[in-house]
Amino acid sequence: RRYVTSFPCPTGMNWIETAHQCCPQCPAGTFLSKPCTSPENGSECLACPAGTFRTQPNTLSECQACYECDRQAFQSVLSNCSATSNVACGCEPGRFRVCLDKHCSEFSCRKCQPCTGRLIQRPCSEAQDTLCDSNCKPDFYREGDECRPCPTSTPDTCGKECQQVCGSNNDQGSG
Amino acid sequence: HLPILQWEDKRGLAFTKNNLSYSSNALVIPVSGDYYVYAQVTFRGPIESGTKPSSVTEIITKVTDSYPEPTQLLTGTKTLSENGNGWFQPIYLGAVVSLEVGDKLMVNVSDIKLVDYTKEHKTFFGAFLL
Amino acid sequence: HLPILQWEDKRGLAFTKNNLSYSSNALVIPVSGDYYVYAQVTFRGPIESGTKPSSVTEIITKVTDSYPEPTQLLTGTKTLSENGNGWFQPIYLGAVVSLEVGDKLMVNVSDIKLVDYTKEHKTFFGAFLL
Amino acid sequence: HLPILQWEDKRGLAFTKNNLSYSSNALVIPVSGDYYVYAQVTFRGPIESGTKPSSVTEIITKVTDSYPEPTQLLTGTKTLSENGNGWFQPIYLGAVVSLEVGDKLMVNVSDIKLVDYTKEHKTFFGAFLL
Repeated sequence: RRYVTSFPCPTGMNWIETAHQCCPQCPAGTFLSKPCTSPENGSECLACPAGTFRTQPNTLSECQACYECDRQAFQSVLSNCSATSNVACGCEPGRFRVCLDKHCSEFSCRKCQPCTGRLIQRPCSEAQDTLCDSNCKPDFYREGDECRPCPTSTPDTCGKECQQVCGSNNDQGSG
Repeated sequence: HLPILQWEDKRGLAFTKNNLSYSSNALVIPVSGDYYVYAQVTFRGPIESGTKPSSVTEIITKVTDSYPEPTQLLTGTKTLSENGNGWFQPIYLGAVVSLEVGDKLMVNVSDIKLVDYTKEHKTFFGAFLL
Repeated sequence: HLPILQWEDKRGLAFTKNNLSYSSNALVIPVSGDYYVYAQVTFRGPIESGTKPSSVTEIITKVTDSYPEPTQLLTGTKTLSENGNGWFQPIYLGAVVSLEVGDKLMVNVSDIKLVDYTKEHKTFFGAFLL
Repeated sequence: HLPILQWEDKRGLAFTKNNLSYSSNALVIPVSGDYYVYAQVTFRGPIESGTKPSSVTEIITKVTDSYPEPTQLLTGTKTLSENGNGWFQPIYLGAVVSLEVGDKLMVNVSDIKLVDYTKEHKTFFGAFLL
């Protein structure tokens, strides 16, 4: 049920209540500064001021304010706001998105994990963290969740795991 | 887009007047002007099926015949830190916005299953012309 | 019923006018009409004696001579997830309600000992005729 | 004093009219009277450099030529219990205050780096004459 007091306008035109007639739409990137005086002559459209945009043809009296990327939260600009498109934000290099809602319209940028001492199964990307190999690289031994580099000499702190991995390396090295 | 809430507009505390009408989930603006628009949504959980959401969001949106995309007017978004058991989280929004005759106002939420619709005084929506 | 808050109606930022008066903890409606009614209560804890509450609630209530029971107009209820040490939780409520001359508006809270009454700009209550 | 927020007063949803003007971070009152004043600030974190704050605060303040110190009109203060990862916390304030011509209204916050300035519908400030 169309809204009762506005009348169907031909495509490309909208009903303007103040002018009480159909007027041509202003193109994307502009807004309606003055309605047409008759459907035949055009509407007066002005470019969206800096910092605002309209992605579609319209007969609105103002443009939408651009969003801003959240520098404090390590977001970066993927594409600047233009007269016809809002800003697009991503994460600074070395960080990935942690979505705070289902649609990821709100997200924070967390540091990628470095995979110290492990092989990288999947590098960090905009959308997800680095995926590290579960095993330690050669010349690294496991201590808890971490992979530690084998000590150059064999200090007394080289525990059982360390000796198992690094001990055999040292024998080969000095053998 | 986020789901749109439905509202009761006649029974109990609810009412509409001065031609401000309610239809298909929206308040319809009868005359152009500046309106104070407000809404509170009480979210609550946990709900059986759902995993605990990390956040809840309420957005008052404007739809107009003269533009194909909705405009977000007011947004309240809150992360949840309550642990497993029952939680409640009200979000109130209110501000003055310039509206044109025929504009439609709606309330969107991040997850409709989390909305406490059980009592009219916990979740409400309205507008008045200045 | 939940405890009713008392208010200062003259000193500091507080005032009443246009015959909207305050007596026995209630705003008294001088003329029938639609009013925007609002209140904020800042809750705070922990307080010595009290164990930590799981939630705090604020309700704006209407009492009228023509009906023996109070009507709950607006409710804000929030679970608390802060751990042991000091916590603050403001709850703001506001909406348009239709009121009759003589109606009384009050603010009820879940626990009066948790209300931060120390500063007038943290806990406040009011109404105006549209 | 707490840091004062700056506002956009022309572009997007923002506007001023009826001689209520905006200059040097303040709304300037054009005529004496009772105003409904409101503001929402969405706080968010963590921000790398900052240690996690224990609370966030928003204060609507009045500055007047006739008195050297600002007056705190409305305050919302909330402790944070969110753990390490991203958090959001909106604080809405609104009430009627009596103002004189020339009075200036501002919004102060506990930490300006925690304010979510990225979307106009998440953080906003306004007033209207009753």
